[in-house]
Formats: sequence, structure tokens, C-alpha cells
Amino acid sequence: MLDPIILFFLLGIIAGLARSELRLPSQIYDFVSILLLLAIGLKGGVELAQQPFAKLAPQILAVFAMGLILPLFAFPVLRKLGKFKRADAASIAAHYGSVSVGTYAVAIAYLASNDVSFEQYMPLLLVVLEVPAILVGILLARGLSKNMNWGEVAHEIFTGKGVLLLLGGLAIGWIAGPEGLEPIKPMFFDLFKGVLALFLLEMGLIAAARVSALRTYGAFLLVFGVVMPLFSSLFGIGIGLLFDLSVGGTTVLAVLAASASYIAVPAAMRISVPEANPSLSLTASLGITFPFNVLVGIPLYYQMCLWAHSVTGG
Amino acid sequence: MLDPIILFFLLGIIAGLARSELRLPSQIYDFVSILLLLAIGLKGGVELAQQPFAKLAPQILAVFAMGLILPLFAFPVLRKLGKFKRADAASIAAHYGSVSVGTYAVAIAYLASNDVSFEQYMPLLLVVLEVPAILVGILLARGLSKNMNWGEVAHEIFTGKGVLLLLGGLAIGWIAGPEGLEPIKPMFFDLFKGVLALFLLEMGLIAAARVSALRTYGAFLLVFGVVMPLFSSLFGIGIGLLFDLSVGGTTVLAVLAASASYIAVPAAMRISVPEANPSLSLTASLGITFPFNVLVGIPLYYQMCLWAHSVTGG
Amino acid sequence: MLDPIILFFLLGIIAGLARSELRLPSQIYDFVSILLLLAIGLKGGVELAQQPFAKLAPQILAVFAMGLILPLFAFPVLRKLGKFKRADAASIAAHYGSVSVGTYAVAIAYLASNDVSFEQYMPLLLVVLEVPAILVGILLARGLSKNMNWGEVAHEIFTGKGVLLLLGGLAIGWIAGPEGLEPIKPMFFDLFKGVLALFLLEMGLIAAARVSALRTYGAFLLVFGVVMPLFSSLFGIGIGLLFDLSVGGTTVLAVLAASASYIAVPAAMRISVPEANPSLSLTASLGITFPFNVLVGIPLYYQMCLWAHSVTGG
Amino acid sequence: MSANIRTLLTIISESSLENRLVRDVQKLGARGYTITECRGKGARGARDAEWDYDSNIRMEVICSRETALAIEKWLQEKYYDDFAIVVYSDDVNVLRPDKF
Amino acid sequence: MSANIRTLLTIISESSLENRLVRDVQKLGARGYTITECRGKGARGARDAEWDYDSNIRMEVICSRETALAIEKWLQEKYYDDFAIVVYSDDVNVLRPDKF
Amino acid sequence: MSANIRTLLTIISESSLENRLVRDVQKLGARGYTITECRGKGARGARDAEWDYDSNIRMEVICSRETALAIEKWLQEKYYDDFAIVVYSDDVNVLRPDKF
Ligand SMILES: Nc1ncnc2c1ncn2[C@@H]1O[C@H](COP(=O)(O)O)[C@@H](O)[C@H]1O
Ligand SMILES: Nc1ncnc2c1ncn2[C@@H]1O[C@H](COP(=O)(O)O)[C@@H](O)[C@H]1O
Ligand SMILES: Nc1ncnc2c1ncn2[C@@H]1O[C@H](COP(=O)(O)O)[C@@H](O)[C@H]1O
Ligand code: NA
Ligand code: NA
Ligand code: NA
Repeated sequence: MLDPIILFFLLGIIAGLARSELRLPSQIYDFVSILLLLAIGLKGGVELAQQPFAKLAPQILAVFAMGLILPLFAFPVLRKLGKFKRADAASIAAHYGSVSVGTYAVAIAYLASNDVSFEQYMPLLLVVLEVPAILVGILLARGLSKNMNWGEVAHEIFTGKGVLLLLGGLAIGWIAGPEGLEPIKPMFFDLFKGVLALFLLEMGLIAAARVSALRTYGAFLLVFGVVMPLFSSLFGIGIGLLFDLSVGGTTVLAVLAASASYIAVPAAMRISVPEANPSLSLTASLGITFPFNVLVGIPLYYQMCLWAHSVTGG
Repeated sequence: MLDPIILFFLLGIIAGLARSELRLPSQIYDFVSILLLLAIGLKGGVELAQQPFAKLAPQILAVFAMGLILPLFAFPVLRKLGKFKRADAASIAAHYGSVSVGTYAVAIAYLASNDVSFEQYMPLLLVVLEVPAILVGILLARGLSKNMNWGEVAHEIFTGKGVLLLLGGLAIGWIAGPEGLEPIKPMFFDLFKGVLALFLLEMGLIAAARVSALRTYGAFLLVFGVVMPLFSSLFGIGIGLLFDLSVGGTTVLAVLAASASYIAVPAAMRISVPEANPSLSLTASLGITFPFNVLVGIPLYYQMCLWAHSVTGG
Repeated sequence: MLDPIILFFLLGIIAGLARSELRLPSQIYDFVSILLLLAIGLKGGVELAQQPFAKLAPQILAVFAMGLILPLFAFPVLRKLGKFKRADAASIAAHYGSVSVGTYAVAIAYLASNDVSFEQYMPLLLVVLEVPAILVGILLARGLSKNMNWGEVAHEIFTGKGVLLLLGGLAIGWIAGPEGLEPIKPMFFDLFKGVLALFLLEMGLIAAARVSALRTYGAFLLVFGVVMPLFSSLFGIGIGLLFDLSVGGTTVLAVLAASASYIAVPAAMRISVPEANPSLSLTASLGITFPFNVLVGIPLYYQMCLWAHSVTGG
Repeated sequence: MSANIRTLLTIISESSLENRLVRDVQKLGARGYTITECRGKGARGARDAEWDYDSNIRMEVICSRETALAIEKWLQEKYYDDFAIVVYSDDVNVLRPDKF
Repeated sequence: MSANIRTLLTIISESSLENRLVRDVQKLGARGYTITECRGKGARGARDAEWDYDSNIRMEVICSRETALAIEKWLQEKYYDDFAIVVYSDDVNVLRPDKF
Repeated sequence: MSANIRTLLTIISESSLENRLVRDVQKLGARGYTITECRGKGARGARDAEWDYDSNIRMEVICSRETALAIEKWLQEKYYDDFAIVVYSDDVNVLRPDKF
């Protein structure tokens, strides 16, 4: 049975390809994103309270390391096979090393509707994974040039809507605790999937708008946008098994690894690697990888995790 | 007891007439319309799954025919009695042959609060009724001129927000089915009446803004805006009895027939019959007929249906 | 345990001070304010139905009187100690004589989460308190000059979003009654605290943006912004005891008295006392008094009321 | 052909003045106007449209030079002392000059 | 240096025309355009952007004088009779004149 | 009276540059600016403001000719190679020329 939120995404794509004048006003898209980010943060924060932080530290480090390594795999491929300019290769690599909150939201919705539980502190790892790839991307493009304004970059990353609302939500959920959040549950939790549906409707429209760009960039980008997430997902699964997380938790890590950023990274790259062509990386992450993960990737990663766990007898 | 959503409409009218600076930001109005269209579509789609399509075909044809016929009644009246230019008469006729989603929403809310059930596939007939009057209107204005770009017209109609979201909602509801929609219920169903209340608040403001225009266009338009829906409603009731639908279903058909479009048709006319004065037709449908149907028409049509059913022993 | 909505406010302040690019789109802020105003009005209206109006008349008068008196205390202080220009002193005085709906909303949320009940007709007193201080403020600035366009002022006040939606909500709640509002409950009541959380997030951002201005205006404004509400709250408590209201009701009155307007009054002053510097009064009410009341004042007033009641054996 | 030259007057001011500006320019002879929402910064500080109060509007009026001068004069007397406002004007070519 | 002079053509019209205006100006040689949402009032009454139908757009096109004239001519023939529309133009200094 | 002539510099560029443009123009001597949201199309493709990333801003700066030239020069060096940006300028009549 197809999850309705996926159908909303398809509706958006169809409307977009049909050149419909349908649009979610950009302010509503903002609103919807804010709600998603806060809801995800809050959900995670509540659970965080239950967790001994010590237990999480190693996983945080592992995920952070993954964020550093993934771009290092992507970069040479993009340079050699893709023949991309250094700046472009670095920027795209950063996008794929980082993470997409939208994809994460679809993943947890998918697990929920299949009654698969997962470690609830995942939003924390989500935030952790946002950052490292950006640093690597900048270094790959710039080298260790001294006239790089790292302060501005840091500010851009940590005061960006994404990180700030996720961390804010985590903190609020953590402090207020489950019963504290009761009164705001209807807004942030009960409406979650409805809000996600609207978000995906608009994402479908945006993705469709990028398809035309695809032609200009050719087949390599298309292949990369599908193969890279599959490759990355293995790292996520690996970490999941390493810390023997539940099947659900492993799936989430696979999705985090496989997803490509389209908010935090583009913004940071625009400022620190402006010569990189943003439409190139966004076409890859929004036009190819996001739809692939939402429609094919997530269920696939889940199956891979089931299999991996059965094998490793997890 | 007055339904609160009607009170919101009145509040909007009062605020508008008092020249209040109260406004629903246009992006919020967009948002609210999108939610209503999707909710209506989803509701209908769920039921559609239960229906043998064969059973619906005849009703669809009948409703489509009604959409073709109603403008043919309105046109001569507008030309002869109203002394309107051909283009204006054709455009207004098209508005009244088509349908208003807002009025439909109020009607189902009205039936719900009076615990009157109705055939749930009505949203499908709602979509069907949007289209034919537009074609007739164009033909009335243009005749069968060959330099008419029908492709553009079709595109305008079927990729317009209204038709697209209604059909999209229907499809999603149909595929996902009742249990599939559970998780998005809070957003699209539980909030429905609250969203409708906000929608009507803004509609009141918009209607009030048209009242001044009324003076310029004179008494005929006022009379037409009240008499035409009453006349049209008889066709709806007729079809209801013909297929012996429930009292509720017949009432809905009466409302569909009686309501006048203010979204799909104006947009289509602006493109295909630009010489028609849009403010004329919108003053009629928004300034007169919409308020009339919301405040007087709907309960009246319901009474008429009760009576008709008792007579025909339905 | 810290109420999550307070945490949202703090998140907003932190984000603002960190110069984050986080923003609630202004149309969403509008939307959220509209929902709050309507919800507050509706809540009050339902209860109003139960009240014999005669019983309320004296309280209404008392509150109205308080609205007239408070600015008369503030004005000389602002002139003599604050050394403000006449127009500025008058305008600030008017802000503090009037009331802030946002603060009221936080107060009722606070009482609710502490299971403290209060007289539900408070929204009516809230509306009553909006007006008188504006008149006094204008008189303090202008004297009884005849070229004062009172009609325009009245129109500005009564057709302003705040008063109109509160009164509208009260009327609708009153007419529809509890069961009538059932269907719109999910939107206006269940989401109330979630909406309030978003509202406070943005208020935090706005308040933070004013902090810089604070420096320019110096210490006096800071002191006034904290002392004046404390002083005013005593009047509120006094009236509460006078009509021996519940502890909750008395607290609400204290909050109404202590809160400073940032919507109705600035708008009215801009029109009738344009030479007053709006940034001065808004820095006081938004940058100092609103945060003070939300973070410190409300719990404090509640304690004061508990004490007062125990003393007076209420 | 100079017959097609009209004056484009642009007024940038506080949103709270919108109703009065609309009334004023029409009273002074403008046949129409165009308004866009904007934000900005000037002598009276930043007005960054975060909420109703500190948002600006940008009003364009195409009219005869005389009307433009009359409006400028009026605005200067009426609003310059107390409101955030900037006004500038330039000549533009229009089709249908009689329209303005 | 007059080499850097180009024509700035401004079109204010109904939002419903946006798609066609975008198509038209490019067909007639414009290399780009900028659109802002606006509201206003004119011969065809107030269009106060309360909802899709009565909102306006303001379209700016920087182009050569020839292109500007061609666009003006086209708009006049195509839309002036039936749509709310105002067009005006002026010379502006641009960097990279070859760009337009 | 030419004393009242100032330069109106208009910058159309990516929203992501807003903070830096605001900083730059003020550093280079502008006393104020006005920003409107917009969308458009140019050499770097369509930017139709569907979401934060591909939206534009239109920044107007009224200033002395010298300041205008300084800003143009700076923008050209700093942003032309990597960003979607268009700049044009024209003379306008202002009241209170000392203000700019
Ligand atoms: N030099 C300038 N260039 C462009 N716009 C300006 C300038 N100065 C002021 N403005 C605009 O005019 C508004 C009011 O200006 P002011 O009265 O100087 O505060 C500001 O909020 C800006 O939007
Ligand atoms: N004199 C004017 N000055 C500025 N804008 C105008 C003027 N006349 C009309 N407009 C704008 O152009 C649109 C269409 O004008 P019209 O075709 O005269 O109704 C109006 O809605 C206004 O936004
Ligand atoms: N010929 C033009 N006329 C008006 N606006 C333009 C033109 N070319 C570009 N623009 C605007 O400037 C932005 C950046 O242009 P570009 O750097 O050429 O992509 C575009 O997104 C448009 O908003
Ligand atoms: Na990734
Ligand atoms: Na009809
Ligand atoms: Na007060």
C-alpha cells in the first residue's frame, strides 16, 4: 500500500511536469519547513532526556567521521569521471556528505507506518551530520588558504534555520520532557504527517522544475545522483551494525548517509565557494537524489538492513 | 442555531463594510484554499474506492450536460434583459454554469451539522461540473472561430489549482483508502471546519469589497445573482430525483447547480474572452450569489429537497 | 518545570541575539496573531453566554477607569524623571495604560498548566482595556485641541485587527455556544498552545532586535519598563480583590494591568501623535516589558495574588 | 516626442501611511498609483518588515509635472517631520500620455 | 559613454498575464526580466492584491531601444484594449551593456 | 536646480547576497537603501523565488554619483563573476539632497 505522503510527492511532480500554476506560497513552504524542523527536534529531544550522553558520544563521533569521509569518496569521482571543475566537484561532494531533513522526515514516517521502532536520538545525529561535509567541501575547493573567513562560515552554518531549529527543538524537548510537550502535541506531532504531505507536494513541484536542467548536465549527474546514495547508505548501515542499533535505527542511519543536503550546504557553499555552480549541485540533490531516496531508496535501505541484521544475527 | 462558520462570514462582511484594515494575507488565503481543495478531494476519493464506476457514469454525464445547458439559459437573459455585451453575457453565463468550491464546502458543513448524510462521491461531480460551462461560455462569445487556442484553454483549466488539487485529492484518497489517510486526518479532516471558518472570514471581506461595485452595475445584476441560482438549483434537484439520491445528495447537487464559479472560470475567461469585463462577473458571483447561497440558499435548497422527496415519496 | 512556550520565546531571543537569519515570514506572523486573537475571543464568548451582563458592568467600568488612570501616573514620571518630550511621554504612557494580547495569552497558558481557574469573561475586560489609555495618551499630547480628528482615531481603534477579532470572536463564541464551537475546536483550541509557541518564537526574535536600540535610549527606559508593570499590577490586583475574583482572575487582571500594548496603541499613536518617536515606546514595551512579564512578571503576579488572597482571606 | 513625457514620482514610506498617501495623491490629481511592499534603512533607522509596524511601502505615481510638484510639496509639509519617508522623481516615456 | 546606455522598460499589469508577458518579451529579444508583486489603481479600478485575481505584477526589462519599442508596440496591439496595463520606459546606465 | 540631482542605483541579485550587499553599500557611503523581493531571469537562468534559494532581491540606493560609482566598481570586482547580479543607475530629482 502506497503511503499517502508519497502520493502527495508524486502529485507535485506531475503538476510540475504539466507546468501547472500550482504553487505553495514560499512563505507557506517556509512555515511548513519550520514546523518539520521543530517537530523533528522536539521528538528527538524528549528521548534524549532518557539517554546517558556517554553512550551517545561514540556514535556521534562515528557519524561525524562519516560526514568527513563521504565527500572524500565523492570528490575524485566527480573530478575524474564527471570532469567537473574543482569548485563544482567539491560543492557537490559536500552536498552528498551532508544530510537532507526532508528525506529523514519521510524515512521516519515510513518506519512509523510499518511499525518499525528506532533509536529516538537520531535527530541529534542528523544535526551532527549537517556540518562536517561542509568543512571538507570548502577545504577541497580552497585548500588551506588563509584568506578563508571561517568565522562567517561557522556563523552561516550554526545560525542557519536548519541547524538552529533542530538544536532548538532538541533542547526544548529535552528540558520540557514528554508531559511538558503535551499541550503543543496537537500542533507539532498530530499534524506532523499532514504537514509533511504539504511539504512533499511542494518538493515534487521543485524537483520537477529541475528536470529540465537535468538535460543540460547530462547522464553522468543522473548516474551519480543514484549510485552515490546507494554507496553512502552502506556506511550508514555499517555504523548501525557497529553500534548494533535496531533495524529501524540502522535504516535511519542509512538514509542519513544516503540523503543529500539542499538547504544548509547550498547556503554555506554560496558564501564560501561562490564560483561553484549552485544549480549543478541542486539539480543533483533535489532533482535526482531526493526523489530517488523518497520513492526507491528508503524502502530499499530498509530491506538491506533487515537482511544485514539477519545475517549478522543482530 | 447559527453555524459558527456562517458567523465568520458575517464577521468578514461587517469588517469589510466598516473598511477595517483586517486582511488574511493572500498567501494564507492561498494556503487555506489549498487545504480545502485537498480535503474535499481526499474525502471524496476514499468513498470513490467503494463505488462501482459504472454506477457513476450516468450521473457524471447528467451533471456534465447540466453544465452545458445552464449557460444557455443564462446567456439570452443577460443579453436581452441585462443588455450586456455579448462577451460579458457569455462570461457571466459561464460563471453560473460552473461551480464554487467554497459554496460546496459550506454545504457539506451544513449537512454535517444537521447530521444529513449524502453520497460521498459528490466531489467527483464537483470537478466534472467545473469544465463544461467554460467551453459553452467561450463558444457563446466567440462562435466556432478557428483562431481560438483550445490547447491553451484546456491547459488553463486542467492545470489550474482548483481542478488539479481536487483530482489529486480524489486520486490520493482513492489509492490510499481510509486507513491509509488516518495519519493525515488531523490536518485535512479535523481542521476542516476551522480552515473553512478562516476561508469564509476572508470571503466576507472580499464580498464586502465588491458591494461598492454593485451600485455601478445596477439592479439587474443583483436580481440575476439571486434568481439564477434559484433557477439552477431546480436542475440539480431534478438530477437528484432522477437518480434517486438521498436528500443530502440531492441538496448537494442543488448547491452545485446554484453556485457560481469565482476561480476556474474567471481565470479561463480572462485568457479566452479577455474583452469580457471580469469585475462584472465577479461582482455577481462573489458579491451577490456567494453570500446569497451561503446565508439563504443552502438551507432553502435543503428544504426544497426535503419537500421534493416527501412528494416523490423518495 | 519550564513551560515549553517560554522555551520557544527564549529560543527566539537567542536566535535573534546570534543574528540568525531565522524568521517567521511576516504573513505567518499575521496568521498566527489572527488565530490567537480569534481563539481568545471565542473562549471568552462561550463563557459570556453564561454571565448576567449586569454583574459584569461594574467590573467593566472599573477596568475602563484603570485604563484612564494608569497613563496619568506614567506621564509625569516619564516627563520629570525620564526627561522625555511631551509627545513621547504621552505615547509611552498610553502604551502602558493599554494591554498586550500576547502577554495575556501567555498568562492564561501559565494558569492552565498550573490548573488555576479564572473568570472566563476576561477577554471582554481585555478589549475594554485596549481603548481608554489611547484617548488619555492623545489628550496628554495634544490637550483638547479642536483640530484633532477623533473620528479617524475611533475608526483606527475599532477597525484595527486586534479589537475587531477579539470582539468578533467574543460575539461568535457567545452566539454559537460551546456545542456550536465543537467542530472548530481542533483549529482554535487544540492548536492554541502550539500556535502560541510559534508566536513567542517570533516575539523573541523581535524583542532581541530591539535590544540594540536599548543602549541608545539608556537606563531610565530599562528601569521604567520593569517598574511600571510592577506598579500597574497592584491596580489589577486591587480590582480583583474589590470584586473578589478568584486567585486566577485576579492574576489575569494583574497581567492585563502590567502588560504594555505593542499593536493597537502604536498604530493609533502613529496617526494621532505622529511626532512621538515610535521606536522609543516599542523598545520599552517589546524590548523590556514583554520579556519581563513573560519570564518573570506572570509567575510573580500569581504569587502576589496568592498572598493577597490569603491575607484578605479571599 | 516630448508629448509622451510624464513624471514618475516614487514615494518610499511607512506602511502605516498607505491609506493616507493613497487618499492624498488622488486628491492632488493622480489618476492611479502602484504599490509594492519593501523594507529598508534610512535616517530613521532600519525598517525590516519583520512585522506590520516596521514595514515600508514603495508607491509609484505617473503624472504630470505639475501634479508631481504638488504632491511633493504636500508630502513635505505633511509628513517629512514625523515619518520615515523618501521621495524622488524622474521623467519617463509613456504611451497614452493622456492617461496620466 | 553612451555605449553604456540601455532602455529600462517597466510593465505594470495583471498577474494573470505573467506567463504571456514572460513569453512575449523574450520572443521580442529581451535577454532577461525582473518581476515584483504589486497592487495598485488605475483606469480599470483598484487591484489590491487581496487574492490571486486582482493582483498586479511589475515587470522590468533592460534592453536595447529597438527591443523596447518592439515590445511596447506588441503590448499595445495585444493587451491595451482588454487588460489593466501601464507601460513606461527610460534610459539607464548599465555596466556590461553587451549583456542586454 | 541641479543641486537636487542624485543617482539612483538599482541592484538586482540573489537573496543570499542581501546581508553582504547591505554591509557593502553602507561601507561605501550609502546613507540608506530600499529592498524589495523579486524574481526574474537572466544569463544565470530563471530565479523564480519558489523557495529561499532561487529568489532575488531588488536593492535601491539613492546616493551621490561618486558613491554610486564606488559601489558599482566594488560589486563588479566582488560579485560579477560568481553571482546572478544586474546593476543599473540613473539620475533622479530628490528633495533634501543633503539627506543622501
Ligand atoms: N539613501 C536611500 N536610498 C534608498 N532608499 C532609502 C534611502 N534612504 C532612505 N530610504 C528608504 O526610505 C525609508 C525612509 O527613510 P528615512 O526617512 O530616511 O528613514 C527607509 O526605510 C528606506 O526604505
Ligand atoms: N498613474 C499611474 N501611476 C502609477 N501606476 C499606475 C497608474 N495608472 C495605473 N497604474 C498601475 O497600472 C495598473 C493598470 O492600470 P489601468 O490599466 O489604468 O487600470 C494599475 O492597477 C496600477 O497598478
Ligand atoms: N535584461 C534584464 N532585464 C531586467 N532584469 C534582468 C535582466 N537580466 C537579468 N535581470 C535580473 O537580474 C537577475 C540576475 O541576472 P543574471 O546575472 O543575468 O542571471 C535575474 O534573475 C533577473 O532578475
Ligand atoms: Na549524505
Ligand atoms: Na452553477
Ligand atoms: Na497595561
